Amino acid sequence: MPRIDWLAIAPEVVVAAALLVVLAVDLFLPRERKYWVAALAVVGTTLAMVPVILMAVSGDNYSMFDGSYVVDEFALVLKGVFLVAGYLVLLISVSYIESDRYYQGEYYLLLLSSLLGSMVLTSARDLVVLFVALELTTGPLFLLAGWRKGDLRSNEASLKFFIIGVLSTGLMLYGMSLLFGLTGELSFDGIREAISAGGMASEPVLGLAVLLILVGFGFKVSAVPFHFWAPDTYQGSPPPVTAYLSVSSKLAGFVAMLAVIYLALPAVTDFWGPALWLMAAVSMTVANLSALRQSHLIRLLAYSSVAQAGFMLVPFAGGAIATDGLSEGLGATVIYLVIYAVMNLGAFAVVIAGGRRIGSYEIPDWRGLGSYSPRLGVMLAVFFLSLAGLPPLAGWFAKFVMFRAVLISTGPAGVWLAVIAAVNAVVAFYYYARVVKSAWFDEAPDKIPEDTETGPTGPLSLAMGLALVVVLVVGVFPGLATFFGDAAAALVP
Amino acid sequence: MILNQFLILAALLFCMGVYGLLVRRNAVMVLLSVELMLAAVNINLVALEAFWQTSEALGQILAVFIITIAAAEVGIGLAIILLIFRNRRSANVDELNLMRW
Amino acid sequence: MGFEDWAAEPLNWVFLAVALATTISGLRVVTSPNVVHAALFLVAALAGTAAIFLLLAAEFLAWVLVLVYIGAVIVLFLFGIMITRAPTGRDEAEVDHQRRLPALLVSAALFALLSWGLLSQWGDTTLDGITAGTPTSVLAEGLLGRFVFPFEVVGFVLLAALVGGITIARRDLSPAEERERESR
Amino acid sequence: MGVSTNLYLAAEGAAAAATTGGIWSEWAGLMLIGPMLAFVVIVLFGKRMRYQGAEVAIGAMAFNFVWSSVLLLLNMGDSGVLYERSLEIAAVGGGLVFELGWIVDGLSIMMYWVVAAVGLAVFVYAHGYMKGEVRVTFFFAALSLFAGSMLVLVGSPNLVQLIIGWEGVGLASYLLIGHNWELKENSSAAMKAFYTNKVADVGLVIGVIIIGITLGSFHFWDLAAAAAEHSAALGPVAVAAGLLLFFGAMGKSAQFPLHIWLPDAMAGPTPVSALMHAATMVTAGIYLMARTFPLYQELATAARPWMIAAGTITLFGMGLLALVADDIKRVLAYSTVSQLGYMMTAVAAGGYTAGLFHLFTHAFFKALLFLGAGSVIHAVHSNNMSDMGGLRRHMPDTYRTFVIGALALAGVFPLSGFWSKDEILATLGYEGYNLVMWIAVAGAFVTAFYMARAVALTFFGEYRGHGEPHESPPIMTRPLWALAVPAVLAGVVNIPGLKLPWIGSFTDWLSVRSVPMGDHHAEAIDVGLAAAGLAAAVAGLWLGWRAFGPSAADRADRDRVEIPVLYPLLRQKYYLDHAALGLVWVIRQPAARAVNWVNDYVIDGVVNGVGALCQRLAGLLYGGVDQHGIDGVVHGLSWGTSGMGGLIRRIQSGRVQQYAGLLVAGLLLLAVVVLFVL
Repeated sequence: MPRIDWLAIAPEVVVAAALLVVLAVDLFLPRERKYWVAALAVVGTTLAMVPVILMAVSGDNYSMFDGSYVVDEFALVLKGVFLVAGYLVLLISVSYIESDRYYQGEYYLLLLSSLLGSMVLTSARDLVVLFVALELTTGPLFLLAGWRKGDLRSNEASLKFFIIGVLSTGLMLYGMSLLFGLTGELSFDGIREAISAGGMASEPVLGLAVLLILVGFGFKVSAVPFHFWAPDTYQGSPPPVTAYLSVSSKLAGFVAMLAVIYLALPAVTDFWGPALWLMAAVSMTVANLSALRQSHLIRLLAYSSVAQAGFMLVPFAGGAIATDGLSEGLGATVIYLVIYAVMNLGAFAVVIAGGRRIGSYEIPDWRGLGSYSPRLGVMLAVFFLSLAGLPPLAGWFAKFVMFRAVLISTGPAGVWLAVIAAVNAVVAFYYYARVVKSAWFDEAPDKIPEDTETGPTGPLSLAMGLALVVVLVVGVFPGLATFFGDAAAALVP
Repeated sequence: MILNQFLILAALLFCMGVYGLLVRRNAVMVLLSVELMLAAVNINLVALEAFWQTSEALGQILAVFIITIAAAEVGIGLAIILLIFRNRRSANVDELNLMRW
Repeated sequence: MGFEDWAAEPLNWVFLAVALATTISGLRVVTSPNVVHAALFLVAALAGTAAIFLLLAAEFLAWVLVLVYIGAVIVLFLFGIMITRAPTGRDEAEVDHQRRLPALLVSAALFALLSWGLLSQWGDTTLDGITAGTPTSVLAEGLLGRFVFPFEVVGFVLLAALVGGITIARRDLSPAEERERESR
Repeated sequence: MGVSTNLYLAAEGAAAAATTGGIWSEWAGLMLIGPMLAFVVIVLFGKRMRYQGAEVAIGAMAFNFVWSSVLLLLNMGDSGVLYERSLEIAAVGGGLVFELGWIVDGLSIMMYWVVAAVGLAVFVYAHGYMKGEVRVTFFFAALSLFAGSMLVLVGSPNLVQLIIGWEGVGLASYLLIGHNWELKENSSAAMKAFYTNKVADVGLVIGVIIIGITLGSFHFWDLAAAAAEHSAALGPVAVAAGLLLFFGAMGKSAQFPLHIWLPDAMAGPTPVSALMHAATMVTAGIYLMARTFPLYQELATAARPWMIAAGTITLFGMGLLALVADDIKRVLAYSTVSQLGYMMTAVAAGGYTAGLFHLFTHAFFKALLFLGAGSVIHAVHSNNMSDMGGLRRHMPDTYRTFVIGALALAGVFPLSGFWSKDEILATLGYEGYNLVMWIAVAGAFVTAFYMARAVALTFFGEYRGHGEPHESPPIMTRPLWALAVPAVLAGVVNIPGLKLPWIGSFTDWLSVRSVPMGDHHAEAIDVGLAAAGLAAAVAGLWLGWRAFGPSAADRADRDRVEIPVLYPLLRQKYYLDHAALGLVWVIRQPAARAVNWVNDYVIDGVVNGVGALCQRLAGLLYGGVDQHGIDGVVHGLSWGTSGMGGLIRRIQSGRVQQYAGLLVAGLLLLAVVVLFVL
């Protein structure tokens, strides 16, 4: 029997238990008391923080199952981020899901399953665990995207997501099989050592394997050209699910990419360096130009999140070029991820809250929001401007570390990418600021939407408030985010 | 037997699956094509496992996981297809273009 | 290894036959205008895959494939086909859409790329010593030892797929029906 | 008369010669926090206050004024004040740390005081001006944020905090320019300001990151020290970093061709314009150049010709534009751009003190002029000088103070503008930029000319507007008089060769004693040059008066200055009139038109061209979306006119299998590039 350290897997166990409790309790709850399952799910994620914090404080590392499952600082930091993001998404979901026949019990079950998958993912140190965890993260989301069963757009979102998802999974698995074929190993350490022992860091098949695996991750993080599903799926899914997709699911893709690239393939920079350079440059540019034309807020956020994925890929490219770029790039990406998670969830929370009041996600319908709902208006401005990278909101620090990670490299490749990123940062400003401008500077419509909220709005407000605090505090004290980056950077071998 | 005869067969099946995924209008048939792709990956893994002869049969184990997950994916996919069929009376993938641009 | 050596090995001829059958079945899966036929050709292709597994001495996996796929998944597919009342007759215009050429180009290019890579890497490397096969106990130890954790996680994947799939696929009751059911 | 070492403070001896300033320095951070706190308080509680938050904003400014005045006094005399305090808030890896803190030295004390003094006057004035306007609470909150961000900027000991303040200023200006957002042009102007600044900010941020990475520190002192030592690490990137920082400064300080936002920024309420053009916002770029002066002096010398070129074009070309504007605020705005050109040219040419001295004097008279213009606008309900005239009888206080401001701006002896402009001319001459110097003299002539025109059209002749104009209430006129005093007197502190008892000289204020900046300060007045400058000013005033004064020509024609029919009718006058009008004609017709054309078409064209390019690209990629939605700059930027059948429309077609095909094709393309091309 393999030795199992129960503390090390306690966060996952708690989430899994919460998931099962939700499943069981849901059966016995009458319809009008279904909101209890939301409370249970929230309690579950909160409790799961306890062992994460305990382990973080103790500073011990755990390695189980022949090193295929490791709990180290990197894993803990990201487990924490996933839990917080999951917690916020749960809060965002409550009023939305409760207000209609959205099968609450099953909804929370699937959300917790996906969260469980992401948490396992952070500790995955071999391809099997990685693959299974990725599937657990993504599988429930295919279904959740179609959760508004009567809505054709939601159906469509679900099927598009699913088809592109299984295609990219297939390509990724093919790549994994090639990687296994080249090294005879499944664990990241084994693969790394086999590559360096075999001196095959620039074999073309290895390049193929790396690229195919990157397809799987590129799909998850919605980087161009693997992003096509994102705008349609984001627009059609229930907005809380979209929030989850654009944050936790994207994060999961990045975590998997970080682990595979930095643990298994650090020597293969010849292949992933240029590939990610291109993906970053193209993602930023294509997505930003597309976003300029959007009038649907959620679709705009979809393109924005593709563009943000491009920004998050920039440090990878830097990591491939610079001498000690690996740890620098890893730290920068993690910092960006952490900040992005919070500010993007905040943006979604505002959009959901405003959407429920206004009854539309078309930007022109949002004009004058600041005049009749200053609270939402301020939140909107803060989160969107943070996404745009305006100091002293947290987003600027994310951009800062991103630029730094690519500028430490010498040579034209890094500089060019920085220039592309800089131009894109400006272009992005136009569409973020456009929304803020519409909300604050345009005249409110004659008929101001009434505040017709009937369900509980407390959780949604709480989510917005928490995100707001984080965005402001991290913006002024970026040291808090650096901590995450430093902890995560310890991953680099 | 040489390794590549298996690998090329797998590659062929894989690309057939990709082709099917790209051209089939019926969503169920798209799903069938996906199964073909995954079967190809499994051939790859088993052949490469035969090549490496790892002590823990790593390739085959990954293949077992892929088979299991694939079954789950089929369930998910069919559920979605059913849902769409109920709403639209059609399971044609290329009719789904309410959202674009 | 020259062609004579290759042809001298009887198993290779078995492989050739199986591979041919599998390829043709696979081709029919993606070209057959009839959904039910396509599903049945998939059965054939998977059976071929199982045979390939047997050739590679992976008996356990071969039977898993047969049981899980041919036994269960295909049945699921057939149910799916029947429920969605997809056209079962020959109606080619309905089944494929018109953009076949680019799809063909893309998949052919992918095949060219992959086989170029495979050939450049492994050339004519032979497979030796596979007659012994992998004892099932090795797989069992792996699945319940080093890989027990992902094994458990797969359970959650299946659970989520099950619960979510049912929720998504089932017909929603109208409010009246629901009230009636609750009063019962 | 000496060019000596170039360190501000890095030298040990410098620190020894300075006092720390005691608790006034140790707690100087309160000045940075005060307005920010006021901002928060006003946002939270402003609506419930008696004066809707104005009292808090004014209170914070008054506090700052008192505090900075004490610091200013401490800094006078023989030993300067030097104090710095930083609080580390984040280690960002690579040995770099982010710090927040404050610095108290000659330069920052001067800025603290200017911001507080002008800010106080403007805030008090605004309290009267905004009476009865919409969103007064919001206005004072944003005004506090504006001033507070500026203080964070000028108080910063490092480049990172500077960026924070820099962005805060930009954000607040956006809110304030667009204050009356009901008017479409206002919100467009706000967007234009924001975007232009944002484009420039990218340069600043990258420049700062380059400096931080190469230097391992964001501290100004480390930068100065590295520059003084001709640091080998910094050397290779110095020009790039210097130009990038300058690019950022060009945005904030409205240097050609990034000046386009400033005239449009007139859309904001007048007190905002006064604050923006005098003490905050536009001075930030000059301040940055002064703060990083050693970099340009020692390492990035190759950047200086570009800076001088931009500054010179700005100072002359933008002044011409003021000649043709009818909107009184626009005249003043172009004049600000032009004066900023003087400052930038001076700093770039090595005139550290000269540039800052002009910043110092300009702050007072420009704030005065704007507030005066606001008072006039308040009275006549129009921005256009064609609706004014003869107001000296109706508004005596405004008239008198405005004339003082105009004379100061024109550089008439002995008002403050004369001394600071003369200092710039002297420095340019000393540094050998003779051509630039004569252009600057010509610019002085233009300045005087348009100010004469503005005064004549506004206050002389007969009233052409509607209703009965009346003098503004005392709460508005008192700040005018308060600003008129320094507008007259501020020049005394830096008269060459004159060191006032107790007060010392401006040159000394800006440097810690015994370690002067590596710049030039004349020990004696260069009478010839001063006379030339003064002559240019007087000639400009005189000719302007001849052309536009009440006795100049036929009334009706003079008023309609925009109409070319004017000139033939005036042929019968003195040859001076001919000359003046010929000059007007020459300037107005080819030159001003040309500059105006450049301004309207080329520069805006570039901006709009960037927009159009984005638009084209987006159109190419996108296409097919309706044209309704947004307006203004953004409209031009993102919405294509034709834009049909673009690439994205084809790509993001909604058909999932096409997505899948493109995904695989993308993979193949990536593979080909990575495996075969690279």
